[in-house]
Amino acid sequence: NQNKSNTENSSSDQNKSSSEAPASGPITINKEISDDQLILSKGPHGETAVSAKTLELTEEEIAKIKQGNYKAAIVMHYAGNDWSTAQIDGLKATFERMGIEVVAVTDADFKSEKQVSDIETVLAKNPDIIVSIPVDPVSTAEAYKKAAESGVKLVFMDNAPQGLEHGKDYVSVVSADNYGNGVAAAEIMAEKLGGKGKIGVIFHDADFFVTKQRTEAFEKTIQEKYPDIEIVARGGITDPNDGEKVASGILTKNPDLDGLFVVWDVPAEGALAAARTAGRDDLVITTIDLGTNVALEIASDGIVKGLGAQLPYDQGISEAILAGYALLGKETPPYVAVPAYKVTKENVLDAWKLVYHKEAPDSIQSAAK
Amino acid sequence: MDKPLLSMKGISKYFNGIKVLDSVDFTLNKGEVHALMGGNGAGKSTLMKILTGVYQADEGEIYIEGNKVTIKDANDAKNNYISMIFQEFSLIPSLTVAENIFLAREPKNAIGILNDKKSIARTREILKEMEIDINPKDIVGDLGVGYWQMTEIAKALSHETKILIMDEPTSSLTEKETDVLFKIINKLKKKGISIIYISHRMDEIFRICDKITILRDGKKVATEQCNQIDMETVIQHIVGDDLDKSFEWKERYYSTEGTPVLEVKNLTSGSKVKDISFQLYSGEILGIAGLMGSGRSELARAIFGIDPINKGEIYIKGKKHTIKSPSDAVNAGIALIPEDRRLQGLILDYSVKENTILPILSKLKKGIFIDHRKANMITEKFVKRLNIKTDHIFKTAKLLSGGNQQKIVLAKWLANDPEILILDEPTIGVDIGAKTEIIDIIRELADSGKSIIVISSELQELLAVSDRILVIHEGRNVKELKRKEIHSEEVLQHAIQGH
Amino acid sequence: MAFDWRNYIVYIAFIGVLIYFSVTLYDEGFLSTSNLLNIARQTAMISIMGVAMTFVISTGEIDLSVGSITALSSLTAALALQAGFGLIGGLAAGLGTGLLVGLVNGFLVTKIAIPSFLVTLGMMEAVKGLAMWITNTAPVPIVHSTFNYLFGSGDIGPIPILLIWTVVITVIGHILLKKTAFGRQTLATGGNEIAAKYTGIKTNRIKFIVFLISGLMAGFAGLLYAGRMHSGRFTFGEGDELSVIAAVILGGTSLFGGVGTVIGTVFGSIMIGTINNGLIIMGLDVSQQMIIKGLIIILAVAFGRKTLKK
Amino acid sequence: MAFDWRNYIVYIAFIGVLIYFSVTLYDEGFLSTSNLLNIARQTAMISIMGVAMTFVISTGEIDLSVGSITALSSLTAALALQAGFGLIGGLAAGLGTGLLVGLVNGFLVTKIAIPSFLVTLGMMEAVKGLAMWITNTAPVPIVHSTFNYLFGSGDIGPIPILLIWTVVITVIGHILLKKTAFGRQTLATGGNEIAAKYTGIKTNRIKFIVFLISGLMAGFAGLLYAGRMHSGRFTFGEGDELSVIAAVILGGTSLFGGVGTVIGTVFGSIMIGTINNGLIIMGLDVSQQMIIKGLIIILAVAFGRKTLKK
Ligand SMILES: Nc1ncnc2c1ncn2[C@@H]1O[C@H](COP(=O)(O)OP(=O)(O)OP(=O)(O)O)[C@@H](O)[C@H]1O
Ligand SMILES: Nc1ncnc2c1ncn2[C@@H]1O[C@H](COP(=O)(O)OP(=O)(O)OP(=O)(O)O)[C@@H](O)[C@H]1O
Ligand SMILES: [Mg+2]
Ligand SMILES: [Mg+2]
Repeated sequence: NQNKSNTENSSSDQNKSSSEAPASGPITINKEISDDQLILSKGPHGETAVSAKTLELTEEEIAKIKQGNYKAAIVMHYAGNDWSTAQIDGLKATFERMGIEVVAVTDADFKSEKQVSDIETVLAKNPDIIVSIPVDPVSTAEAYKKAAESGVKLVFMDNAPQGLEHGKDYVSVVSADNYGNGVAAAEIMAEKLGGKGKIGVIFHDADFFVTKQRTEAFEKTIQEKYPDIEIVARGGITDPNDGEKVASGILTKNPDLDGLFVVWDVPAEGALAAARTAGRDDLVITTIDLGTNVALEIASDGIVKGLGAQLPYDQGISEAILAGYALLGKETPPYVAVPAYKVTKENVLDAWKLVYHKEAPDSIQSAAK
Repeated sequence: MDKPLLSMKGISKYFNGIKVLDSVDFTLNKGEVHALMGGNGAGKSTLMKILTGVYQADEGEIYIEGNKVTIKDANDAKNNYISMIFQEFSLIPSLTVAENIFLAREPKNAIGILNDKKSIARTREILKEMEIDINPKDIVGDLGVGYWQMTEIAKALSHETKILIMDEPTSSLTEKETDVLFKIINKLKKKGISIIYISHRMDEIFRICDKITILRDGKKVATEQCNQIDMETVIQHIVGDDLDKSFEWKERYYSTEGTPVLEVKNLTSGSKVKDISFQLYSGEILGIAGLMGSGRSELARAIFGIDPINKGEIYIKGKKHTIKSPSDAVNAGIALIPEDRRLQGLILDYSVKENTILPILSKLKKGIFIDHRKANMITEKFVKRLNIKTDHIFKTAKLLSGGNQQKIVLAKWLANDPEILILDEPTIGVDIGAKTEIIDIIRELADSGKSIIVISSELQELLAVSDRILVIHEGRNVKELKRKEIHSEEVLQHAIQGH
Repeated sequence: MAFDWRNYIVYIAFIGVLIYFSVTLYDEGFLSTSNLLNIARQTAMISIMGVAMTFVISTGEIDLSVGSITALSSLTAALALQAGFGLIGGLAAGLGTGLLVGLVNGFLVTKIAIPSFLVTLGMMEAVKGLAMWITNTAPVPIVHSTFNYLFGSGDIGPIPILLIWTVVITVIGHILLKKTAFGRQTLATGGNEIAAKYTGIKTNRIKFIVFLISGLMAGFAGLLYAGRMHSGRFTFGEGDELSVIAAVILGGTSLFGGVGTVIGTVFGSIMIGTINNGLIIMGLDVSQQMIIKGLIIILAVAFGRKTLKK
Repeated sequence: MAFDWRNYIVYIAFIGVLIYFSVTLYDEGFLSTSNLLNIARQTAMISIMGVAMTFVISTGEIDLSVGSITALSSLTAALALQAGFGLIGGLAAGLGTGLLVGLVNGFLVTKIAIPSFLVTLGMMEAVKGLAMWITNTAPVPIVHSTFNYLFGSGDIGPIPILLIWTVVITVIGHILLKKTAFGRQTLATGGNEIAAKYTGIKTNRIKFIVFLISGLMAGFAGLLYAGRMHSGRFTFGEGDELSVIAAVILGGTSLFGGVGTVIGTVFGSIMIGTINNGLIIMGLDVSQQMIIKGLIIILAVAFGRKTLKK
């Protein structure tokens, strides 16, 4: 049982100080992340994932990289959530150990044209590495191609732009196991509902690889594994602030709803507010991404029962390591995934530590007691 | 005789079911200067707006040289060689004088690029011919009302025109500019251009007009050759009954002992008011005379706290006051009736009532609320007292005739019961009946102990009302004349011209 | 004065929308009390900011910073609560934030005479940046249950507290605008600033106050977001400035100043909220929702209200 | 008229920003030709839409739909190219889309007399919805290399084609506004619509044309986005309406109409672009970038230009 091993693994390490990346020794991702978790996501070109746990930079390699006085830029699609923050933190901390200066961090605010501008602008600083997540694999491809042509090593998060080739144009894609996270959310849902009931799905109504994978995984898992659970309502959002409105609508139409899956944590908070308002304290909400507010809700055994967590900090570390590989001229796998992590009340504090590399805030600590 | 150049037959017009023109006939011959007269709200502007396509008549026909025409908009009017100097709204404040004058028929080259040099040169010529000193490149919005009026006239003159309508063209002009305008009118007349001339100033009418048509309450009451009618009759037609003729100065008694109510010492403000000093006593009416641009309005504005004062002091009842804003002035008991009612005096989109109560809101409070019953009562009172022609007190100010708008501005400040009242061109656009009323009101106020300053370009009016006249020349007070010392208009005229 | 139904278009449109959804979505629970109360909850913040924005727009100015203020004040309130300053502390932090930004806006518009569009556009960016910066974009949970109850989540009997706040603010706003000297002077300032000045109205002071009110109400909306979501977050109120302005204009306030109606604004806000809600319940795609919403907004006024036009 | 440096504040501010970044970021490549050309590329669309918006705002109206038009026309152009209609087909599809929306805007504003704020707000929603709907939010790649070269990606020698387009449109716009009767009448319409009408200007026709121009230029900006990104996508131009309006106002055009300057607009746009670029090169956090950008916008005009104020 994967879930069990996960829980065991992390709870046994509770008293270890696992937070900061160690100041010396080889660089790897958090050792406590379980090995045996099957990675379900496939890469953008259907590649099978290589586990991020296999990546490592030795001390000698680090020393060698340090001599290069390399520069890196981080080009985000959006910088306004815990996921991005943790990812950037992971990248910055690891790059620092590698003696690589982070010369710019940009936020495209989900606009691909802004991202293209950001790439151009960042190139003015002649970075050696760009770590980036494309807003959209099609429309940003040209700009990345140009960056690649100018000799910059590209490491991608989650998705690779169309038409770019691994090994030639880019170093690697490091992804969370989005598919696995969708499955985790489905499993928690099924567990909490006793394998039976009517549920709704709030999905991201946009052509975005990551969120599409999650919803697909959730729905497929429910349909295939839990025939007694019926998806009776679907509602799309494009603006995360609309979670509440859409959830309210779904609840109005389906007052007998038992559960609700929301594609990520920010709209899930809106759904939470809607459920509270409707007096539906018995509703089961599951989602993806361990944000502060949903973590608090899980810890206090509220309406949000659990979620599939990504490990953005470690994803950041992986990306930095892969950048190091490229600088050293080492072979890199095309698709690396960081395992999904199933979070429920039982393991929420450990999960927090694992995800963010620091202790959970007091409010969550006290709620979990 | 030939067919008349223009004939309007049986013109009627309704606004919201109220008939403002009632089967009016109007005929204009070639080369004729035809005065259109009537009280405020008689329908003069409306009739002319029908002729220029601003409004459409509900009944009646228009013939030009015997041919029936329909005039739906300004372009139809232009095609019929009709142009008009409007009483309101016809310049674009953000454009220059030359741009305004040639608006919508700008000279341009073969590919459509404007030839501004040409329009500026043409403008300069027109202005020179009119003997007006305006730079064609000045932004109209920066100019004073008088210059607006001149620009309007220049604009109308720059058209190829057969019929030129002038709606109160001299209302903001001084004697000198008026003379210039009359010279121009005579020139045009010789060229065979016909002019419809609207004015409330009797003397002008008899100086330049050949014919006169009088409207009252939307009906035509008379058309006569000018030389066959006298002023008495005209006034009688306009007013409808005998007018108590108080348009003459009467010596009044007030005390110049003790402390003046207002004392201005060495006032300097902006570039136009230089070192002006004067005193104003309780119950006194002080006239201020000067050429256009001499700084009279600026003086009023400085006292009222709109323009900053660079130097000098203001004492009210012997006490020094620092007036930094109009609200300081209002608190000190001063009121200013500004020269431009549309820009400075009124919120045109607001009703008569809303405009009237604006300065007295704080006096209308019942708890924190506005006492609307009282507000209505006060408004009704002033509408009656000033004889404001409006359907009801909730009518939007911009829908009132020009003269009636001016009366609202007056009502607004009278309602506030100020100690010191400054009136800048208070009778612009006001009809002969109302002018007399306003002058009476000014006298009454003075008799009741208020102190009043009247700025006016109409010397007759100034002479009729003032106890003392201050002459301003290029921003300095050059002369102070006791009314008793002024035996004729010429004396004052000389003083104003500065010799 | 003659009755002109076109002056009441927002009410007519609102009733039209209501009837349409009531008929088509009858079986889907649109007319259920809980759904109608949801609409009230969802529109409360826009309505409340709209009341204040009605004043701003009535003076001929604009305030684009309200959305960002909302975000920042939800965070300052949440941080104050987290730091243990209690209910009053949280309230003071949230409202104070709004008031402070309003003060800066008002100062720059009236004293430095920068057009309000640019001032508040700049503040919108700067304040949003600040909101992102103070917690590095992390949300701040609020566990203070009285706070959450009072500002957003609570009900009194069947009536959501958000609805009560909306009604209270609307009534105060309406009286202030229509029944007091201040309101008159606000409208006069927008109607003709020069004439208003010549009347002794301190137009700059009016404008200053109006920006304070707008900031304060945006701060208050931030508290309501915080209480409703049990947290502060920098994305709250994102884009609200446009919804708020839309509600104001839809309600019949003139973008050029001089004409304003608080009640119209609130109906404008509720109408947009009702459309959103109805379309979601209809189960349309987001894209279809947007198309239809856009068209309804246009149609709602296509009957052409005279006074709406400058 | 006396020279008033405050009328030239956007140029002064721009030069100030340029000098500041040149000095502080000299070693960071800010002044490199390639970076300066980047700024030109990044601001091209805003500048071009700004040129058209200058006309709209000069008449006292506003067009909020430009961002959405951009998105839709990038998609229609991409779809036309994909369907094999070739360069002309793509061009026609993109520009036609813009023109069509402009036509609807113009019609509703002038014939039905709905305030442009509401019309274009509604269209902004509806058109955005349409853009999402036609491909179900999926982007459409463009492989037509001539198209991509001509509209966005190409360079002629060292000069990006985007820069050439910007210059061409700016020059045409400037001449149209300042040197032709149409431009004069546009300004007159915004300066005093009634007076303009009295003078024989067909103000409604002017407004109609102005919305057509705005739609057309937004469509053109859509083509440029498409060419630059080698694809069409529903998010292109999102929020651009605000950037465009900001550029116009910053440049010195009055939001109340009557005063407009195309050159000012383009400088406003380039100035904002330069600030964005400089702050990114400085390596600041996004939140810090926003705070500073907001403050610079305010400071840039804080010197207080008279004419800017209504
Ligand atoms: N658009 C309108 N709507 C309603 N009433 C109007 C409108 N225009 C004019 N009126 C009314 O028509 C009447 C005639 O107005 P008009 O402006 O023609 O008077 P006038 O003779 O020019 O007066 P004055 O000498 O004061 O300028 C007035 O009572 C006025 O209130
Ligand atoms: N040449 C000018 N250029 C710019 N503004 C002017 C010019 N002449 C006058 N003004 C402005 O016009 C307004 C009123 O001026 P106006 O010509 O009415 O002069 P005035 O001295 O007040 O005298 P009067 O009341 O006799 O007309 C003021 O705001 C003044 O500053
Ligand atoms: Mg008249
Ligand atoms: Mg004057």
